[in-house]
Amino acid sequence: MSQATPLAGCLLVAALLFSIGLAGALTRRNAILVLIGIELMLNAANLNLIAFWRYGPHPEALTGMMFAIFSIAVAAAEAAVGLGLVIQVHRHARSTDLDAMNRMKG
Amino acid sequence: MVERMDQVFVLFAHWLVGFLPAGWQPVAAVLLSVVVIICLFPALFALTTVLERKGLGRIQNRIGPNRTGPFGILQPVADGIKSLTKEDIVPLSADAVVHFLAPLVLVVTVFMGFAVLPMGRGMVLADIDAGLLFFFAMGASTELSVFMAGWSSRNKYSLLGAMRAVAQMISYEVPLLMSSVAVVMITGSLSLSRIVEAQNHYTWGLPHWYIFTPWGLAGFVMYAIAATAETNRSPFDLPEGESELVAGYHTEYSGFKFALFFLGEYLAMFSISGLGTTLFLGGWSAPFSFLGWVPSWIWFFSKLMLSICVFIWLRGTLPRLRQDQLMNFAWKFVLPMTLLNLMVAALWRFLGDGWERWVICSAILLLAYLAMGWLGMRQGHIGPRRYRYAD
Amino acid sequence: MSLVFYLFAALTLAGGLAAVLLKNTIHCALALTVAFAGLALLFLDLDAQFAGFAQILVYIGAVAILVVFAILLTRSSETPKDGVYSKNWLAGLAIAAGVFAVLAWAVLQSAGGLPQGAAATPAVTVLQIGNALLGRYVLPLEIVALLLTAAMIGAVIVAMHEKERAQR
Amino acid sequence: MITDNTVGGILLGEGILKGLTETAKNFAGSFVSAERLTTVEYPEQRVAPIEATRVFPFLVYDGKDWEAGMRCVACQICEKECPPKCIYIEKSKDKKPDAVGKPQFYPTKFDIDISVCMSCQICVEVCPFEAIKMDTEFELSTEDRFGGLLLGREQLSKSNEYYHEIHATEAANVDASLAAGRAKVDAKTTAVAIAAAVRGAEVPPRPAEGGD
Repeated sequence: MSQATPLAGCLLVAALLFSIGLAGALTRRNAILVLIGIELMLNAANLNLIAFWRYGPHPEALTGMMFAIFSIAVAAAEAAVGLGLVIQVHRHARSTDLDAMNRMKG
Repeated sequence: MVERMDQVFVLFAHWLVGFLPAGWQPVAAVLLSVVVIICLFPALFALTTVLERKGLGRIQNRIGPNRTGPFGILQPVADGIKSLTKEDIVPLSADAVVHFLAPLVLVVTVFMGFAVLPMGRGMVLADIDAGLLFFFAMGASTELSVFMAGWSSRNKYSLLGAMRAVAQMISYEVPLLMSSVAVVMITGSLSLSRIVEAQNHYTWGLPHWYIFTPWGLAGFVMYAIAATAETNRSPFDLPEGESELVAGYHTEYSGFKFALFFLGEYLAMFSISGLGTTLFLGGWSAPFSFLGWVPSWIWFFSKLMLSICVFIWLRGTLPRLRQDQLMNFAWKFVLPMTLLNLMVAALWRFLGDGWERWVICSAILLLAYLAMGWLGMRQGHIGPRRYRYAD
Repeated sequence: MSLVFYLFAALTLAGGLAAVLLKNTIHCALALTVAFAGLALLFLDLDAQFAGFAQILVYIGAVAILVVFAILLTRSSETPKDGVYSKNWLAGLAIAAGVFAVLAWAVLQSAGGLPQGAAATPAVTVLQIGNALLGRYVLPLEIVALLLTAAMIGAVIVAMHEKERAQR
Repeated sequence: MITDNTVGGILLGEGILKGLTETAKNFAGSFVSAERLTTVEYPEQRVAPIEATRVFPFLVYDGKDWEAGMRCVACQICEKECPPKCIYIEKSKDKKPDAVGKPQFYPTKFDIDISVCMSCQICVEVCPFEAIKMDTEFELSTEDRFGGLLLGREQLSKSNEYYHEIHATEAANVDASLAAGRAKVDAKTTAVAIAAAVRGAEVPPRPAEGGD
């Protein structure tokens, strides 16, 4: 890793964080923890955006940072709606255990 | 001579840091000011506890602490020793790690909020370009520590208190931000020292503080309401409502951890009123042009202590609001007024100099104030409570 | 590769791992906040000041509290009796490892082509961001504003407590 | 509709301002006028207790010797009436003459547990012999939690003069009614004596009841 540039370092951290989020989303039983996994994946993407903006050719164009700011806003909105859904599902199906939710009946 | 008095601390810091090798000097300078802040504001906190108890006492026709030391000056020392020597009980079922971390997170985040406050000409620890955003980011993370405290003590009262506190802090954070956005729009920068410089001009001896403009006054009133609610003080101290919630989220804390929560609450009060003075009361600028010779940091701290006295005064006067009144007030009165205040500030900026912008802006705000009052009173949300005897 | 970067990266990854592996759901949420804080520090380390503070304000200030409220509302702070991981957790883990392998391979392969050398630290002022937001990116700004309002109203309606349906 | 201040009602925060000015007046006034600072520094300065203050009961005795002059005749009405049951009386076997000279029982043991007593003054109201009154002494703190708070006969007895000191008017009325009672009794005894004397003319007189 001696010749690894700071950008590659950031990308590796982002990739690792992304896969941790993915592992969380896939393996956990509780719906909220799946949402936590998704949040981690989104954050990993933000890290990539900022890393490429910082070490990219034209940092003054601010594209990367703008994209990251918009993605933070969108992720917050997504988290709100996702958790609203989870609460509604819990109220209806009495549990947030994903394995138990295999029936489509209303 | 005047210039030296004003910059006495800055020069002293440079002189002190001068002893170190060049490489270490910037780090030492920052560390020095961090140490100053960490010593100064807890000392101010100690002074405020005496001020508060004596002030509340005098308001309620009693004398307040005067046994420990002359006029009760050593009371905070007594309180400090008491809270240090008191046994620190952690409930068995409590979640020890989170229970231990909660006060730390609170005090750390509140202390970090002080980094951007300009306490005098050139006396700001970190002159960050997005200083206001940093301050609100730190303010936003105190809610988490409140929740950690409430949840980890595994006690119904503290969880209830924590829920109320978090709900209140979140719903009053929006108007807090909105009212400060108006100031940012007029100054055109998020950095607090730029905001203070923008207010540091005088016409006919009167300063250009934002509180003297119509949108500034309305913004300051909304800011004060939101700040009182954000720090769970006076009419909004529902989370620690002694009568029903024992002590809210810090019920299960005793000894030094309770003192940390106490310190955290007061520091939040200092930092919120410090920001209030920076945004609306012209930070360290002198109230009149001929008073310019007084050192700038004296103005900042006198305004700070003035707003602390107003906090105490409010606490001595107003009864506690019910939870639904509190929420109702936030979302139905304070937020619409701040949004309107934002538009009025925009209008103020683009109407250009001249008396007409004063008239138009104050007319709009007055109209909104009366309309909100009339609307509120008619539906009976806000006005005096009307009783109807069962016929 | 400065020590500070390693420190922040370690903090973020530790927070992320804890958020995924811990048994107690509230501890997961708190570990998530540590991950968010680590990421904010990484952003600041990459001189993206505005994004770092926005990350703290939005994520630690709001999303973390939202997650914690959701955990309390769905009473999932008590650990479930039949295990915390879903039945086919091994498959999930394998997929995640595969994804990481592919990503890591891609990054290391292209390590040569990336722009080398520490680019000059771009002095980004909030003024520039403001101008960019209202200049080139005014359309995305309005769309995100619309999206946030829709999400807010939608979340409220979805999570609203219907009185009549519950009684049936 | 709103009855009183219809026009003034729509100014939001008007009530708050009125409240704030009131507390400000109180705050400023407390440094200046005495009536705005009603508290005194307790151990050094004391406020004279109000006439009708009552803390815990005490037994009244006439004359000098508390045991002989004790008015209580151990009728145990107060013990029965006391709501928290904090009075304990043991009746004497023999009798002793009371103030009027009539032989009466007296309590050999009269304990009041002042940690239980709630100062309701029912014992004073039900006592037919004006023997128990309410004291104004409140500095009763002791180290001993149980024995120290159980006052015996001797600690409870206080002279009638002390009673006059603390409750002047009430003591005066009590003395007046006692004197009247005694006068009535004397009148009755003299009437009986005269009747006895008249009947005595036919039959030898019975021995006179015990005098003073």
